[in-house]
Amino acid sequence: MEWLAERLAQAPGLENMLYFLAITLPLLSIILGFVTYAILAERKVIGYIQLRYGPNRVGGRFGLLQTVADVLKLLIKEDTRPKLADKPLYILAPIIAFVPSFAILVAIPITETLTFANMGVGLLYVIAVSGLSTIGMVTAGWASNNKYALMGGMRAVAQMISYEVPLIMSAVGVVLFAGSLNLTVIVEQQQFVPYILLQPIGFIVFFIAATAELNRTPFDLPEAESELIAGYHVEYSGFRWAMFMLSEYVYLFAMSALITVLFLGGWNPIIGLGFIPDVVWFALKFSIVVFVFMWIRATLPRLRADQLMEFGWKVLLPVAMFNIFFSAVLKELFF
Amino acid sequence: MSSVPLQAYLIVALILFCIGLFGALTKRNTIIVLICIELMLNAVNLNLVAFSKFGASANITGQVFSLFTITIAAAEVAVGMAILIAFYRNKRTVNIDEMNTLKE
Amino acid sequence: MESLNIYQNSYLFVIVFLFVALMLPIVALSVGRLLRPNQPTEQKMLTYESGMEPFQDARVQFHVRYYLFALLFVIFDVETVFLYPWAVAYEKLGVFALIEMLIFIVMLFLGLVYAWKKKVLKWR
Amino acid sequence: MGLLSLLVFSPIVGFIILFFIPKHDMKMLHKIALAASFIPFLFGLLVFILFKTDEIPADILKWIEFEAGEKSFVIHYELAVDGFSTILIFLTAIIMSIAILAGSFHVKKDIRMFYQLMFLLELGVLGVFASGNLFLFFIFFEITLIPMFLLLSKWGGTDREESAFHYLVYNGIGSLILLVAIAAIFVSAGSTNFDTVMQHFATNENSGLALGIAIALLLAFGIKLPIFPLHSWMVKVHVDAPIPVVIVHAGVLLKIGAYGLITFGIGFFPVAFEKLVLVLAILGLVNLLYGAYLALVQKELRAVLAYSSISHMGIILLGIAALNESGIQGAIFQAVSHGLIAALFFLLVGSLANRTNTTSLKKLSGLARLTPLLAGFLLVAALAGLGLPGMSGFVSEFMVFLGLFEQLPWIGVIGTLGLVLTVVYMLRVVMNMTFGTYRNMFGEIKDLNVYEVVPTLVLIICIIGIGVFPNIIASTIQLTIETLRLGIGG
Amino acid sequence: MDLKTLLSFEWGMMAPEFTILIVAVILSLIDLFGKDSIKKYIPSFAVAGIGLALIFLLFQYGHEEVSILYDTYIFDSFAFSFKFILLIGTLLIFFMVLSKQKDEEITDRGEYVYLLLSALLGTMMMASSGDLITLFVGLELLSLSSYIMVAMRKRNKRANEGAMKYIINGGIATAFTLFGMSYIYGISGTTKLVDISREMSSALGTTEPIATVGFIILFVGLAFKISSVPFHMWTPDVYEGAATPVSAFLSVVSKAAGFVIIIRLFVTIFNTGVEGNETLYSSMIGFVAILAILSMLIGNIIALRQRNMKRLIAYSSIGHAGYILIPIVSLSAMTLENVWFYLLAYSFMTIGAFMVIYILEQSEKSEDISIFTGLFQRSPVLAISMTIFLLSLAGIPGTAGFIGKFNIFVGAISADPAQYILVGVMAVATVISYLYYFNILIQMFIRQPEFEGRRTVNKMQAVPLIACITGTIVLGIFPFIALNFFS
Repeated sequence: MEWLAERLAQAPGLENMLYFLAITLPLLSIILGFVTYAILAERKVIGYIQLRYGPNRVGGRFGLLQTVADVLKLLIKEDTRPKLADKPLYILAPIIAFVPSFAILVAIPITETLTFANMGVGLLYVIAVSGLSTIGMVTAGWASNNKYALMGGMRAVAQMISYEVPLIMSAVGVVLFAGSLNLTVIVEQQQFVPYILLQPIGFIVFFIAATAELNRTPFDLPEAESELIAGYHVEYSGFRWAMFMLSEYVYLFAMSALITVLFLGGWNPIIGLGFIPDVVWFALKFSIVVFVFMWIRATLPRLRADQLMEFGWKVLLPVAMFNIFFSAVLKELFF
Repeated sequence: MSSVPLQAYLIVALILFCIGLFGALTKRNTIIVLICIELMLNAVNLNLVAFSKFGASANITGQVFSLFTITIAAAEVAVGMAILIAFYRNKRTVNIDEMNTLKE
Repeated sequence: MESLNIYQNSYLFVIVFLFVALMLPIVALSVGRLLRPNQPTEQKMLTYESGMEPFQDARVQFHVRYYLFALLFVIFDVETVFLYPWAVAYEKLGVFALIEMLIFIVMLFLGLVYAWKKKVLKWR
Repeated sequence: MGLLSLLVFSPIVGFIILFFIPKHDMKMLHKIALAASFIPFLFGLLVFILFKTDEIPADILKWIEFEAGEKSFVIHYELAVDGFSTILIFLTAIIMSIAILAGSFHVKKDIRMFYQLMFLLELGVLGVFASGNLFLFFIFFEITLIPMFLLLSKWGGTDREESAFHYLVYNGIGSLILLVAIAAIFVSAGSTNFDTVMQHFATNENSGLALGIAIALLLAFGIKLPIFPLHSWMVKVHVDAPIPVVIVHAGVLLKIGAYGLITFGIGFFPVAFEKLVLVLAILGLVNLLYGAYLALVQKELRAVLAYSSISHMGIILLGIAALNESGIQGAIFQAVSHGLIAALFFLLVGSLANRTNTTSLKKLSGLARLTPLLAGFLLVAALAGLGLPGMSGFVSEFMVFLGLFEQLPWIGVIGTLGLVLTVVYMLRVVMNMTFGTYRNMFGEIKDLNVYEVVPTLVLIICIIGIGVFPNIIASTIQLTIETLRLGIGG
Repeated sequence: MDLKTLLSFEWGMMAPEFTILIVAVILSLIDLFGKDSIKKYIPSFAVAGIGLALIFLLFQYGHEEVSILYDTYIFDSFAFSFKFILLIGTLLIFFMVLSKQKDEEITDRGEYVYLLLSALLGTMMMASSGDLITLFVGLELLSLSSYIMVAMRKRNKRANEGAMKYIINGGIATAFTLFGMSYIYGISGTTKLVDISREMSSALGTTEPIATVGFIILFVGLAFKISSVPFHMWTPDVYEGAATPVSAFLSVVSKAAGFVIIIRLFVTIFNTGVEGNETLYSSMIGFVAILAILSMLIGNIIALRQRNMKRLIAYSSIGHAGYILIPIVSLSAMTLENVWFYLLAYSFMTIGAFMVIYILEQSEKSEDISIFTGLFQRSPVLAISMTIFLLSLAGIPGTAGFIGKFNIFVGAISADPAQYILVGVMAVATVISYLYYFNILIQMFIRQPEFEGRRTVNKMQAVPLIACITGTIVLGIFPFIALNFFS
């Protein structure tokens, strides 16, 4: 991967762009693969936790081809669109939802050399762009012209913006210690001590807020099947629906990667285990985060709407504020 | 990829500002008017940042200024929305033409 | 020069990513068009409402609480704009910045308390 | 607090005392008001007598100071009188008492407020004549505006509010032009004291500025006087205002214009006024002839008197235009004499209107049979108005035309035409009214009672007194004339 | 910046600002957590706070010029004297607020009070800031608080509408101000006023067009704040919609703040030129003069047609804005003094007039001019007070308004070149204004009352009235008190 770093150092131009495209397309397939198997893994993990088997028909004992089959099914499924829907927005909504979740990935450094965009304001970029996916949801809800969809969309917005504030604030602690917004620098700073140890409160807040941002249980109200059928994407079918699914899991990928980078030290090995390659370390930490997300989903019940909102504003936000102050004092005193 | 001259930024900002002004003065829907005002303020931000980066004596102050601008723009929108909600509660409309209780 | 190149390349990369992210749904949907059937009927095109005939306009007025939270978000989200530069530059600024930001956070917190006390944070 | 301050603020006494009288006790109000009006009268008399014997000390207090860079502008509170203003102050005091006495016949509603406003008006007028600098002059000048406005709009005739606003707009414009002029003088001279300003403009030759200010002063005081194209408000006031107010207005307020033109206009800017002589003369001529002509065709007695006032003011203008000793002397005489005559006229017209409920010339005729005293006095007033020798009007007109023939003989020749016209309209009006055919239209009406005769007699005595012994005034204004003559260079 | 430099600043100079800030915060806490028995006294606490700030300010009288926080905060005589007006004006308005014990329409009385305080804080920051950023932040603190205060009567449609118009117009004006500021920053590369003026004084060369554009845009934005024509559209609607004390605040304190910022910016930034060179300000003076002329004429002419009292005062305030622009056009040594004196006089007379309207509006439930009919019979006290305020507004001698006008005349004529045209227009405008001011006099003294019963003035209402009358008369008869205080 050394050549990527070299390429980055060269003067920008059309040539570079083609190179970058050449990197992006494999990455896309990796991501798609991840999504495919993350869905499967989630089903399996939840299954095992709940003492079930999960999918085990297609693709052998572990149902390895189950999701592939699902995707194929979605591809050839009829695409219906309600007559009352707002056509342009209806078509645009899944794209709006997907693009930002994928665009986040560009800023996340996987290893020291496997870094796509080494931006000075990487963290800010991630946070800013991730906020855009909300628009996709509310657009979908609005465009469907369906009561459930609209309510799901509104709830999604309310929830995501409510948890975005503590999410951003809890990251301030990390920035404070690292003294930079550059994600690569942040990882390098964690060479010895990952920030999860210095920022336990920040990590917890960030993790909870991330769960809410991802609309995952226990914060999956926007798509609560029993209350809102399926939330904002109730009218979508076929591959359009698949785009929402895709964006959700890509976003999961991105968030897990971000947590890895911010709190778990990214590619940095545990001291003494440096012989294992960086990529593996990253994958390992990343997998743990993803697993925890799944674990939580399998374990916790869904919150009520009022509990959800009030938890965000009355607990997480003050704690996040306190964390900033606490971190600043800590830093002033000991570093 | 040569660097873009300062004038280009200024012209873009000016165009943005004019579009925003035009919208703010002609649009019927109050929310769109508020968005147009945001547009004008963002034109200012563009100006400030451009000057701060490429100006005759470039320094960081412009960016700091733009931070303040962003914040205050947000506060303005927040207040605007709040007033609009109160207005909507009473009159069931957000149309600017309906604001005619006050006459000359 | 190198750092400038990295800087510009990074954003080039962002553009490439955006392009790819845009192309994926477009390509997938276009390909899917060739594969999937398309036989719209009156019933299929009806808005879904748990099997009932849809009634009333779906675009109901949003409850006012949504706006309240939107306002809160706008305010708090933007205030964090000040926190990031401060956090980045904290090492160089010293005690003064600590005190100043402490005041800032206390003010912010007061705002939150205000909203709390005025029962804005209640999801009614 | 000097004598002049006491004089100027003495009407306040009446103003305050009236607050303690019950609103509905009419008789008491009349009495107290009349009594209170003698306080300023006594002070006026004292000033008049003292001025004859020795100079009256000016009241001076440092008041406002502007610091403007290296310049510093100081305004004093200062009251001072010269001959001309002494006479006008005395005139004011007399006419005010008469007007307040007349109030008891003519004012029916809200008497207390009426008298209070009259006292305020008196304060303003006295202040105008007694001020020792332009700033103070302006302040009092503006103060007259408000009571006049309210008096007009509350107690006036049918179109009272319209007339009041007419009055307000014209006089407002005039006063603001005056204010601008004063500000310009102030900036240029650094002070508004009369002597300082006079010396400043005598030594500093800034002809453009001086001419500008002179024109501004002409406009400002021309509205007040009034000069021909700016006169419409004055006719309305004369027709609509209640009798006591008209008495004061025609008797005193119009004289502020003459006072301003002579004291400030000629006093400060003789050179600039020399350039305006022809304009002034033509304006005066127009006033004289146009006023007389219109007076000739009016059907309302009060309108006739209004236009006759305009015509008489033309004589003042002609006197000023003459720009020599006798002209100015004549103008001053005319100011005083017209004040007395106009007051007399309106006093009688008021009594007449009270009895007949009309002032239409068609209806009034042959009054000599019914009310011989009233008719007789009206005749006297008319004779005084047309300038019969032996009365004050003759002296003033004689001196004006004496001056005028010396300077602008052709204007003088045409001007005499105006005098002839005056005789014609005065006699037309009064002769028909008194000796015309008697038609019994008004039933039984009483002749003048003693409260009406006394003020009438006082006025007539003054008129004849000045006519016979013009030296009463001439000696008083001697010094003023001397000063003015120095400026004119004649 | 280390602690040592921090402590080396003379923080005491900011005592008035700190007082207001702390009082506002404490009051908001009381409002949130206090018992109802304490909450009742919130306006009184605010009055005490402003009084304290005023005392602190007066202690600084004659203090030498100080600038702290690297020229961001300037204390000079200019800041001192204008802060004095701002504090006095707000104090009077608080007396107005206090005079009405129960308010059916404004339920959030606590907010009302500390929004007023925060708006005041904004104006004070503007008065003594030496940096574009703090200037702007102060301006917005004022603006945002005002927007909310106008909208405070939540159930009132006119208030909603007024507030909506205010915020839309205000937002556009803010954008203009900022756009102008961004150009100024672009040319000079700094936001400190001192540095900007130094940069501006050197030859501008090719950047002069940008400076001119910046000047005009900036002035347009600020002209909104002082509601000068043609940026006055919001004024009558907002004044009518807002609660009367808020209208008074907008017309006095907010306007004074607008003039403060205009003087700070234009007179300091643009008016420093190389010796013998024409400054940018002097070349743009025609533009300002046209605004002044238009404001004077249009404001006063449209006021003739108004029947709603608050709209009438609104249009008259537009005219007064035009008057105050005259000294700014005719720059001389007297400019500051004239603006200051006129604003002081204006605050007394306008707040007084608003107070009378406020009292009548409560008893008659109307804002029409007919509330004044026969007032002299129904309540001589109110009638005479209103007469004094109206005469002062019209500029009749014996009142503060006259001295203010005379000062402006003298200043404009003594300027170089003398502004005779402006003075003439001002004279004409004043005469026009006589018509509607005296029309109210006629209503009060001549017309028969349309409302029954006598109106009394209670103690709380008497306080602001007496204060305003005293101010108007004393400044009218003894103007040297204020003038000496200024210099």
